[in-house]
Order: sequence, then C-alpha cells, then structure tokens
Amino acid sequence: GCGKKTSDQLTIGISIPSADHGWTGGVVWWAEQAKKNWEAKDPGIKVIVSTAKDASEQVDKVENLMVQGIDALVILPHDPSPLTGICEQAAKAGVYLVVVDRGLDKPVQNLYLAGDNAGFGRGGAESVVKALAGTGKILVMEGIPCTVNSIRVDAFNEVIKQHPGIEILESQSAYWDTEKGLKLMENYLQKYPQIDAVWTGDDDVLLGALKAYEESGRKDIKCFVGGAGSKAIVKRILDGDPLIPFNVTYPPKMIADGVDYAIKGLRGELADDEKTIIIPAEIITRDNARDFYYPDSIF
Amino acid sequence: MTTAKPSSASAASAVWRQRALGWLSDYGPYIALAVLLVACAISSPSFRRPQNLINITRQISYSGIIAIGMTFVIIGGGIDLSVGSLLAFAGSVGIIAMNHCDNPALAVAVAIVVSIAVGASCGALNGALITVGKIPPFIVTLGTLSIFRSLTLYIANAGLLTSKHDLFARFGGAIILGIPLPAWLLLVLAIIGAIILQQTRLGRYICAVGSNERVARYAAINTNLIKFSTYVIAGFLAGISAVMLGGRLSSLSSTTAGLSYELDAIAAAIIGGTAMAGGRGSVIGTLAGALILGIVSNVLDMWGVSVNLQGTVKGVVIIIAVLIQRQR
Amino acid sequence: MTTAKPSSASAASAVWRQRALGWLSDYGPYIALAVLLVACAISSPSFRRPQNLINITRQISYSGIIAIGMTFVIIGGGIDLSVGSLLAFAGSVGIIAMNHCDNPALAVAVAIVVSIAVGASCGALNGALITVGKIPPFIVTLGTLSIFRSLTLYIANAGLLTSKHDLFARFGGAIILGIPLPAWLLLVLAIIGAIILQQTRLGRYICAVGSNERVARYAAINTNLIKFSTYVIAGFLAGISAVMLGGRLSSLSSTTAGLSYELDAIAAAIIGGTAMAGGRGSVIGTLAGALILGIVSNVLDMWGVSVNLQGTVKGVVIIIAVLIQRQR
Amino acid sequence: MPEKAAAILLETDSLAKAYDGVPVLSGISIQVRPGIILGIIGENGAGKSTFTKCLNGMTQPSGGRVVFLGEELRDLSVAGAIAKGIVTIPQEFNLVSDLNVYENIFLGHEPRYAWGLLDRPAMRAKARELLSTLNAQLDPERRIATLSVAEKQMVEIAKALTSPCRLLIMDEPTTVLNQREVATLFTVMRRLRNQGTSILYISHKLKEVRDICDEVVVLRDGQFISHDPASALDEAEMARRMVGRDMSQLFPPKGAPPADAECILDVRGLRVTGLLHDVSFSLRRGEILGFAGLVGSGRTELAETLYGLHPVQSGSITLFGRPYRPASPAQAIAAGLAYLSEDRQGSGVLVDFSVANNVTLSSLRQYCRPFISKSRENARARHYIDAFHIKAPGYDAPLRSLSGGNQQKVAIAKGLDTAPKLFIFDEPTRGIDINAKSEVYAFIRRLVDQGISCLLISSDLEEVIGMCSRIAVMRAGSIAGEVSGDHINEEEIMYLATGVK
Ligand SMILES: Nc1ncnc2c1ncn2[C@@H]1O[C@H](COP(=O)(O)OP(=O)(O)OP(=O)(O)O)[C@@H](O)[C@H]1O
Ligand SMILES: Nc1ncnc2c1ncn2[C@@H]1O[C@H](COP(=O)(O)OP(=O)(O)OP(=O)(O)O)[C@@H](O)[C@H]1O
Ligand SMILES: O[C@@H]1[C@@H](O)[C@H](O)OC[C@H]1O
Ligand SMILES: [Mg+2]
Ligand SMILES: [Mg+2]
Repeated sequence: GCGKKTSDQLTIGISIPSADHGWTGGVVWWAEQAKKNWEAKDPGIKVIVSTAKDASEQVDKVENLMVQGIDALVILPHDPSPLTGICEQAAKAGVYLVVVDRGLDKPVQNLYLAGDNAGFGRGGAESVVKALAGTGKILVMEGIPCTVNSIRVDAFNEVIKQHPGIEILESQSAYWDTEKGLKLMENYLQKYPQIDAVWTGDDDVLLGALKAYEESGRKDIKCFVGGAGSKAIVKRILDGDPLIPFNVTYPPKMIADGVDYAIKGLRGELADDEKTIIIPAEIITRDNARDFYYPDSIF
Repeated sequence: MTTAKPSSASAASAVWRQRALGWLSDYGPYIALAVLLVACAISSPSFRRPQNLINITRQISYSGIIAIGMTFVIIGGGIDLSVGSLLAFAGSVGIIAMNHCDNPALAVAVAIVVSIAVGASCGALNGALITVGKIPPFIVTLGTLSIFRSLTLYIANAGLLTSKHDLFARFGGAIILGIPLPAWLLLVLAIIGAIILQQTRLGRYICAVGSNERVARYAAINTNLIKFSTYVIAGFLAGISAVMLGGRLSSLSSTTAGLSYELDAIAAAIIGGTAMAGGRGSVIGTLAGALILGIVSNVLDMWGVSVNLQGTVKGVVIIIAVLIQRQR
Repeated sequence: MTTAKPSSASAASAVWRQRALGWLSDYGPYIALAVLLVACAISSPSFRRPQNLINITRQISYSGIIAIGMTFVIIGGGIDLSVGSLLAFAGSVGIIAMNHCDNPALAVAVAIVVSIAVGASCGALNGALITVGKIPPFIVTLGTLSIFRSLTLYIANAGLLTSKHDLFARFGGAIILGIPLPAWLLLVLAIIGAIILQQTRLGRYICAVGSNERVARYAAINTNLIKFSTYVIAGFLAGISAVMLGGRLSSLSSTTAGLSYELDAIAAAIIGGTAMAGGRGSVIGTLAGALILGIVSNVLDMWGVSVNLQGTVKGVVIIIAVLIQRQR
Repeated sequence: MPEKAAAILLETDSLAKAYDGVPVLSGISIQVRPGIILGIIGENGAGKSTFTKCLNGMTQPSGGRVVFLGEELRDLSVAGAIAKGIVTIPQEFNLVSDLNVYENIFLGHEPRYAWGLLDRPAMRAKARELLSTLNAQLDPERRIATLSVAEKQMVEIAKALTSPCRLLIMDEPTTVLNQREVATLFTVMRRLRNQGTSILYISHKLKEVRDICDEVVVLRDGQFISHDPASALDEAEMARRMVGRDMSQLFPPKGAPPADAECILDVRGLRVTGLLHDVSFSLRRGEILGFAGLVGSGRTELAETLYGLHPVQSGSITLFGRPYRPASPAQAIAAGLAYLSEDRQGSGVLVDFSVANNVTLSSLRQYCRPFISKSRENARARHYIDAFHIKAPGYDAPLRSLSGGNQQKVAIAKGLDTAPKLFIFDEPTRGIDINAKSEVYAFIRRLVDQGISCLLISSDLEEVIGMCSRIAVMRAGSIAGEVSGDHINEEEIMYLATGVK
C-alpha cells in the first residue's frame, strides 16, 4: 500500500450507486453501517458516503470526495469505463483505491474486492439443471443491463447450453425490480402453458415472480432460483419453501468489507500481494440458511 | 344582385366530414380501445385468455387510480408530477404506522387511513404552494417529486418496507367475483370521478377554472379553492393506490415504488381525450387510456417483443392516439 | 372641484415596494447565486478550494448546455421532456459511428458531427410533430422521451457503448486555461444564446410566439417555423452535450445517460427567471439557475448531508427560488 | 352604386365563406376605389369581420374571388397580405403582452443593423414619432401588460401604420376610445386617405360612420344589402337597412325613481390603494346611476371593488341598509350584486363552454340537488335565448361560435341568473350592434322598472345621457362631480372628466 498513516486522521470516501433497487439499497445501508461503526470505534477515522444515480453523476461525486481530501476511496462503480478515468486520477493523486463488485477497465486500484458473479450465474444454472433433472422449459429474468448482469447471464447460459434438454422460453430484463418481475411473470404465466423453472438472477425480482405464480394457482413450476441472499428469500428457504430449494450469496456487506480493507491498507496492515479478493458465491440451502439470515439488515 | 350559394353538395359533405371527425374525437379513445382489443385477441392466443384480461385490469389499476386524479388536475389547468413519489411516501408511512399495531385488522385499517391521509395532506401541500404561493404547478410538483421521494428514502433507509401482517397481503390480493380488488376500486373510483366531473358543481367549476381562470373568478368561483381541491383529490387517490400496491406486494420499495407513474397517468389522461391545456376531459376516457396503455404493454410481452423496443411502441402509441384526436 | 390626491406617502412607499420587488424579480437569480456562493464559501473550506469551483463548472455544464435549449423552448411556449433521452441517443449513435473510423482525429470529428446531426434531426422531429401534427409539446416529447431512450437501449443492447479512441477522452477531458472544455462551451453557448434571444428577430419572435401565438401569426410571423426552430435548437444542444459527456466518460450508458436531465434543465431555466407559460426569460438567468443547482448539490456533499435527504433540499431550493421571484 | 373611378383597388366577386359547412357570407361582390374610406356596417354576426378576414389572409374564402390591384389573391397568408399592403387593425386586441410598446409596433418587420442584430434605437425613435402623430403620450418602453385598453388601441393603430399600406382594415377601432382620441384617429385616417390609402372601416357607431366614411356598404345575415355614398344615408336609414325594418327609438323613455325611493347603496370616502381615492356616491332603488369619465379614470376599478375584487383600504359602504365590505365576488353575489365586466372574453364568458353552461356559471348552486339538473339548465338557457333574441345554433353551442354581440347577451344573462337587486354594467354595449343595443337598453329599463337598481359605466356619452337621470363623472380615481336632470349634456360631462373647459 501507500503511506503508512497509523496515528493520523484518516478520511475514507465511499462512492456507490444510489439505491435503485433492493441490493443497492443494501449497499447503501452497509456503507452507512461502516461509517457508524468506524467513527464510533476510532476517533481518527472519518467516513463520507456518497451516492450517484448514474455513471456521470458518480464521476462528479468522486471529484467532490477528492476535494474533501480523502485518503482512500472505496468505490462500487456504476459502470467500468466511465469511472476508470476518474479512478485513475484518484490513484495518481495518491488516494488508496478499493474497487468493489464491478471492476474497472484498467487495474489502477490497490485492491479489488468482488463477489463471484460468474459463480453466481453458474450456481443458479446448476441448481436449475439439478432440480429439473436435465429437462424442462425455463424462463430467465435478467437484471439492469450492466457488467455484473452480463457476466452472470453469460455464465448461466454457458451451463444451460451443455444441457440440450433444457429450453429457455424467453429471456427478458426485469431490472432487478419486484414490480417489474411481478408483471412479467403474470404475463408469462398466460403465455406459456408449461413452465418448469424460473431463474431471476435477483431476489427482488424473485419475490414478484413468486407472488404472480402463487396467485395464478398453477402447480407446474418446480423451482424458482434467484440470488444474492436477501433476507426475505433466505427466510423462505429457512421455512422450507419447496419452490425455493436454493440461493447464492452476493452480500451487499462487501462495501463495508471494502472500508475495512481500505483502512487496513492505509495503515499498512495488508500484505502487499493481496490485490484481489473474491468473496465466494456461497450456496444457501435449507441446511445452512440460518447462517445467512440477517433479520436486521435491510436487504 | 346574385348571391352565390355554396355548392350544397360540397357543404353537405363538409358537414358530414365535420361530424365524423367530431365523433372520432369524442369517441376516439373507445374506438381505439375496441380496435386494439380485437387486434390483440386475434393475434395472440395467450392474450385472449380470460385470466390474462383480468391480469391486465390489475396491472393498470395502480397507475390508473392515479390517472383519475391526474385527470382532475389537468382539467383544472394544472399538472402533478409528484404523484409517483407521493405514492411511495404515503405507502411507506402507512406501512410504518401499521407495523406499530399488533392486531392485524386494526393494522390494515391504520395503513389505509394513514396512507390516504398522508396522500391527501401532501396533495394539499402541492395545492397550497400553487394557489397561495402562486408558483406554477409544474415547478411545485417538480420540487415535491424530489422531496417526497427523498423523504421516502430517508424514512425507509433507502430499502424495502415490509408489512408484518399477512392480512395486508390478503387484502391487497383480494379477488371479488373473479376480479381483483384494485380493479374494482379503479372502476368504482372512475365512476365516482365521472359523476363528480359531469354532475356536480365542483366538476363544472374545475372545467371553468381550467378553461379560463379569470372568467371563473369573475363568476364568483373560488378559483384557488377549486384548484387546491384537484391536488387534494390527486393526493387522496395516490394514497389509495399506495395502499393497494403495498398490500399487493406486502411491501414497498422506497426507491422504485411509483417511479414514473406520473408519466403513465398523464399519458392515460391525454390518450383518453383530456385537453393538456385544461378545461376539457373525461374520467371514463382516462380509464380507456389506461386500458390502451396496459393492453399494449401486455401484448408486447405476449408477442415477445424485446423490452428494449417496448418504449418505442409506447411512445408511438401516445403520439398516434393524440394525433388522431387532434384532427378535428 | 377638488380632486383628492392619493396620500403621497403611502403611494410613494407602494411605488418603492413595487420597484424593489420588480428589481428582486429581475435580478433575483443573480442575487441568490451571490448569496449562495458567499454562504457556501464561508461554511465549507473544501467548497471554496479553487479546484472545487472549477469542478462545479464542469459538473453543471452537461445539463447546463441542455438548459440553454430548454430556455428557448419554454420561452417559445413549449416544453421538451425528451432532451435527456435524446442526449443518450445522439451520443450513442455518435460513438457507434466513431468506432467505425480508425483514424482517431477523424473519429472524434465524426462523433461530433454525427451526434449533433442526430440531436438536431430528432429535435426537428419533435418540432414537426408539434407544429405540423398540432400535438401539444408535452405529449410529443413525453412520447419521444420514451422512444429515444428505447432506441438507445436497442442499438446499445441495453449496455454501455465505449469509444475505442483515447483521443475522444482527451477531447472530452480537455482543460483550457485551467477551465474544462465543456464549461467553456457552456459559457460561449450561453452568450450566443443570449445574443440570439435579445438581439435578433428570431429571439424576438420566439418571445412573441410564446407570449401569444395568435398575435404573432397575425404579425405575419411564421409561428410554426419559429416553434420548430426552438426544438431544433434544443436537439442541437443536446447533441453537443452528448459529445462532451461521451468524451468525458469515454462511453455512454444506454440506460442512464442523460436520465432526468430534462428536469434539471427545466429547473435551471425556471430558477433563472424564465416564465413557465412562455414569452419571457433569459439565457444568462438560466446559467445562474444551473449554477445555483450545481452549487447546492456540491455543498451538500461538502457538508456531508445524508444522501437520502439531498433530494429534499433540491426540491425546496427549486420551490423557494421560484417563490421569491413570483412575489412581484 | 357609386360611379366607377379610373382604377379599382380591390374587388370581390361572389365571395363566400362557410364555417363547418354553415354559410356566414355569400355572394359578396364589392369594389373599392383607391383613396376612399369605405364603411362596412351590419348587425352583430352579419359577417363584417369574416369579410375582412377573407381579405387579409386570416381565413380562406370558401367561394368566389378576391382581386387586388388587378391580381387575383389565392391562398393568401397574413404575411402575403401584409407584403401586398393589406394591413389590419383587428377587432380583438393583437398585442404581445410580454413585449413592450416598440417591440409590438415593429413586430414582424424589425429594423436591423447591417449584421442582422436588432436596431433598438431606431425602433424606439420611430415608435415615439408614430405615437406622437397619434397624440398618444406613451413611453415606448412600457410593457403592454401595464397599458390601459385605450393605450393598447393606440399601439395597435401605430403598429398598423408602420408598414406601407394600400388598404387599411379597421375593425371597430373606436369602441374603446374617447371622443378626443377618436378625433385624433379620424385626422390620421383622413391623412392616409389623402395619401391614396383606402380604408375599410367597421363600426357600430353610425354617427362616426357618417362623419368619416365616403361610402357605406351594408351587410345583413352574410348577404350584401347595399353600397352607397355616405352622404346618401342618414343614421336612421343605415339602421333600417342593417336590421331590415324601421328602428324607431334607440333609448327607452327615462323613468325617474319615485322621490321617496330608499337609498340602497351608499358609498362614503372609499379608498383602494393605488386605484381609488375618496369616492362617495349613493344610489336609490329603481335608479340608473351613470358613470362617465375618461378611460383610466377608475370606473372599472370602482365596480370591481364593489364586486369584491379589490380589498378596500378605507371608507364605508352601506348596501340595502347594512354595512358591506365584500371580500370576494361570491359575497357580492350573495349580497344581491351582479357585475357585467367590460372585458367580455377576458373575464366575462367561457368561449369553450356552451350557452347553457355560461348562463348558469354564477348561479349553479340553484341547479344542484345535489347533482346538476341539466334539463333545468337547458330550459333556462332557452329562456334567455328567446328573451334576448340570442342568435345561437342552440343552447349547447359553444360561445366561441357566437358573434361578439351575442356573447355579450349571454354574459348579461349570466349576471341576471343570480337574481341580483343591483346590477353593475361596465360598457354593456361595447362592440354590439344597434339592434342589440336597443334591446340591451330596453332590457336595462325593464330591470329598473322591476325595482332592480343599476350602475351604468360607459364611455359612450350618448348612452349614459340617453339612459341615466343622474351621472357621476370620474377623474383620476375619484368622483369629479355629478350632473343630473337638465344639466346633463356632453360639455358639462367632458368638463368634469378632463378638468378643462
Ligand atoms: N371561427 C368561427 N367558427 C364558426 N363560426 C364563426 C367563426 N367565426 C365567426 N363565425 C360566425 O360567423 C358569423 C359572422 O361573424 P363575424 O364575426 O364576421 O360577425 P361581425 O359582423 O363581425 O359581428 P360583430 O359586429 O359582432 O363583430 C357569426 O354568426 C359567427 O357566429
Ligand atoms: N395591470 C396594470 N398595471 C399597471 N397599471 C394598470 C394596470 N391595469 C390598469 N392600469 C392603470 O390603472 C388605471 C385605471 O385603468 P382602467 O382602464 O381599468 O380604468 P377605467 O376608468 O375603468 O377605464 P375604462 O374607461 O376603460 O373603463 C389606468 O391608469 C391604467 O393605466
Ligand atoms: O445490483 C446488483 C444486485 O441486484 C445483484 O443481486 O447483485 C449485484 C449487484 O450489482
Ligand atoms: Mg366583428
Ligand atoms: Mg373600464
């Protein structure tokens, strides 16, 4: 890492997308949590949380953080390319850079911390394949178009392709939004007389899709697979819902971990070879669901 | 002195043309709706399934209820861009309040009363800023669009607010005689709205104020009170819509609930024949407008049109619907 | 016969009050800007750092350039809700076109020309639908808001369009005499806009059409052409803004680029003293309005105000800014 | 028929116009020689404005031909007409209220510097010069929104005079002008005529038509009736041809209220900030009190104050024996007042509403129990249509499709429907034809006979003199004096109104 500032005042800037859906809502919550915890625990630390509704606003917000003299920047970029320039500038200015979740175009960061998006897609696909025993018709509801989404969907399709018995009826974007998932599922239920499984790639959408299915009174779908381990879905797994055998973690808490790493990095407590940390996509089933249930979190 | 009479044949044909156009303009939304329904039913077997038609009624009901309020506001010469955010705010406060009650029935009652009260009060705030503050409606509601959403994010910590009572979901998801509760509500509210607009003094005054405010003031109409009331109506209906939407999902997302409903509501009102400049419009027309938008969006899913292109179709429908009516 | 003169004291004070209010209304945006600047500079050391002030000029420049076009449209009696989507569309087509060129300099030139041409043509489409199609501007641009965004999603596959030339980023990020290129552009375009509005027939006719279209028509002004031109100007400027934003980020997101810029642009114009109903306004006022919004948003960051509450402050600023001016 | 001069400036041949298939003009064939003032008269809705609109490009005729300087005009646009030298001062104001005086005067043909930018100093100077030829003391920098009606009319006239003009169309230019202003205008018109410009002059003031016009065309129900030298017609004959029968008496006989009639309205020391200073007068039951004065003297403000539209600063008002200080028109109506506003389309009627809905606008409460009874509304509208001879396609026709005079009758009906005991008429016959005028007069008389009292504000001196037994004259926001009985004459009123003999 760069300068070792143990006793000094440290200012950490967090730049994240605004809460445009449940998961990012969780990110905002965990960022605030990190601020609260660190500032209570260590008077030498100041954390500034900044959110942005799109990439260009995020560039402005990073500028504003830099003006405030941050020592480290923990950023979850909206999109890689638009944020690469400003992050490069920050790194050049000596700011300790931790990039979370969505990577940059150039590896200018000190540390990259991410969930396993490919694993996320793969895990979802594999559990679908398993539940259907290799044959069936499935629906895919994609997320907000961005890198994270395409990595996941690509990985999902990769696996499905190896199972010719599985047919993807349709793949549309539900924008990681409950209401959109609900409406899309309602319409699919009218359109397709036979559906065997649904992959929504996100738990918010899953909630909507489940609602539509339950209301329809149909009994043909064997499983729904979402992802990210939202507390509502984990609760249903815990309660033994037969429709939801499985989930993959993708904890919004990673933003708070990013802050921890940034402080460690600034204080020289990180090994210099630690450049990339991948939080594994853990599989949640009924057996281990209790370990992933955080009723106080907002996601 | 010879008096050239206009050739009576051409005059007669002109009269007919005029009548046909007038008729088209009056019944345009209903004709368009009928044509659309038939076309969709023929082209898509999934579309014509009764359950799908019922689904559509529910899909349109949340923004449809808001569109009724928007109709009043627009006829009164205003605009309300804040209704979508207001839905989120009223619903969130309602859920927070209900979660303080332990008795489920009481809790649901609290959610209903609180959401509607918050909706109507925030509508009153809009109305007061517009009438007493004399600020153009577009500006006031642009400001409160931002304010209501931000307050929602604040009280919900930018997350999801979930009701702790199952009864709320059963209420929001209730089906009566095969038709979902919100669809019934939409229908009943539209009928009440139509009666208010056409058969009561309030309705006549709203048209008068929207048509020419000065004339209305000279005719001893309390124009500020009338304009104010349209925003209260809009807020009240946003509150009702919030309860139904919250009940449906048993929760509300502070970030996305009601997002851009105002645009759908405005589009429904305009497609339904309400004049953007105020003074003229019909609630039943708005209902037809909401149905047209809902059917188009539904059938695009049924046809499997790329979501990316659905916005194009929606935009084209809005423009064409109005284009047809303007030909008068 | 004695004619009772108005008590001169009260009359004089009324005159003074009138003048003071008129003055407040004419110079309101500039006074507000000055007060705001001083207050922010005193309260926040980070705010007053020169680099921060320079940052602000860039931060406002993209929607500021759009706001200049919006000023023309609103003064001409219209509204353009589509500019944000149009920015995304024009910029995306520009990037796609530039990626077909191998020579970097040529590619940047292509991006500039194509984006601006697409912007102006789509503006012309808006203008044509409004004037020839006789559809209210709110409806047309509500429709094209949806259409332009959807087409952008379609051509970009709902993803990010990235330029393959570094020169583009260097161009968008260029600094001239310590000031970012887009800020220079904003300034130059505002001055040109102000001259057009105040010193040319076009500007005079735009005011006339916005104030009273019938009168303008009887004065032998081609009102359709004038209204049409305001939308072309708005589209043209959206194209310029698209190039600058694309260059800055070296890419454009089809889902979020320019999202809700139209609301910021409208807010800037109105805060700057443009009358929502048309007929009156000033480009330099709009510039002040954009600066006010930019400074408020910046200083909230500097003060560390909760992100969730920033929307509330923004909404309140919009409403208060207009409230002060309406007191006339 | 007038003898033909060497050249014909304008000729129409079987000109016809139909709106929505309904003919409003048919078979109009008229010739206009250069350098004359041609009066066009006719009842409200006779088609006078429509005729001129066919000549200046505001509307397209649906039949017949227009030949101007030997060339047939086809698909004429407003711009095209102006380019050919056909300039119009229209019936309804045509000014941009957000722009100032000189910007309006030059709207559409602004002088510019070589590089295309506006030459403001030139506009200012020329505007000042033009206005001074009209004897109008008006600062060219003032915004139109702040001008009085008469001042606006002056700007309108100045505007018409900026373009080189061979045919000037003036549609009721004098309705809002006082006598001195009218005299100035006539001087300008004569000057233009002597320079070779022809003027089409539309007016309901037949005396003026006789004074200024060389020839007179009469239209009735969209048909051509006659074209004669003005000297060949007296006012009675003009009226007869317009109406199609003899017009005996314009004003009904004056009736004075009984000497012991009680005082129903007593205004003492009324002050309204910036508008009225120390206004005192009283009104007895069954009396018509006239209000004369120059434009801008505050008569409208006085009426509006009584109607609850301006807050009273000080002074007392007693109405029907009770103290009265209205805070809104609703309170005024509840107290038994009705007000016919001088600005018909701006504050009198809703042009998009039907006749029936306009009539009941102020009295709607009576028709609700609790829902509006449309049949009673319609019956009421039919009643007024019959009683006032309102020319309308039906009670459900929008007011937009009625002529100005008929709109005015609807506005009166609206006031009457609130069953007032005191009716304030502000310029009740502005822009309406002689037949309608006599109906309105008879009508006001009938109201008074029924015990309703009236305030009659008018700039038409003949009208106040003909109708009132007592006239208050206002000047600069206060009452300059009162004339009554034998002292009522134009000289006395003008003296009080202007303060000069
Ligand atoms: N735009 C229109 N649409 C339909 N009918 C119209 C329109 N304009 C005028 N009319 C009708 O045409 C007839 C002639 O109207 P016009 O305005 O020419 O009368 P006018 O002689 O000028 O009357 P006034 O003395 O009241 O001004 C009227 O019956 C009127 O109702
Ligand atoms: N909006 C305004 N702003 C400033 N001054 C105004 C405005 N409207 C009217 N005035 C002024 O107020 C005075 C009274 O105007 P007004 O013409 O209404 O009086 P009036 O006696 O009713 O005239 P009229 O004979 O036309 O009925 C005039 O000097 C006028 O210039
Ligand atoms: O926003 C995304 C979220 O919804 C998904 O579940 O995980 C990754 C995030 O970037
Ligand atoms: Mg006329
Ligand atoms: Mg007056």
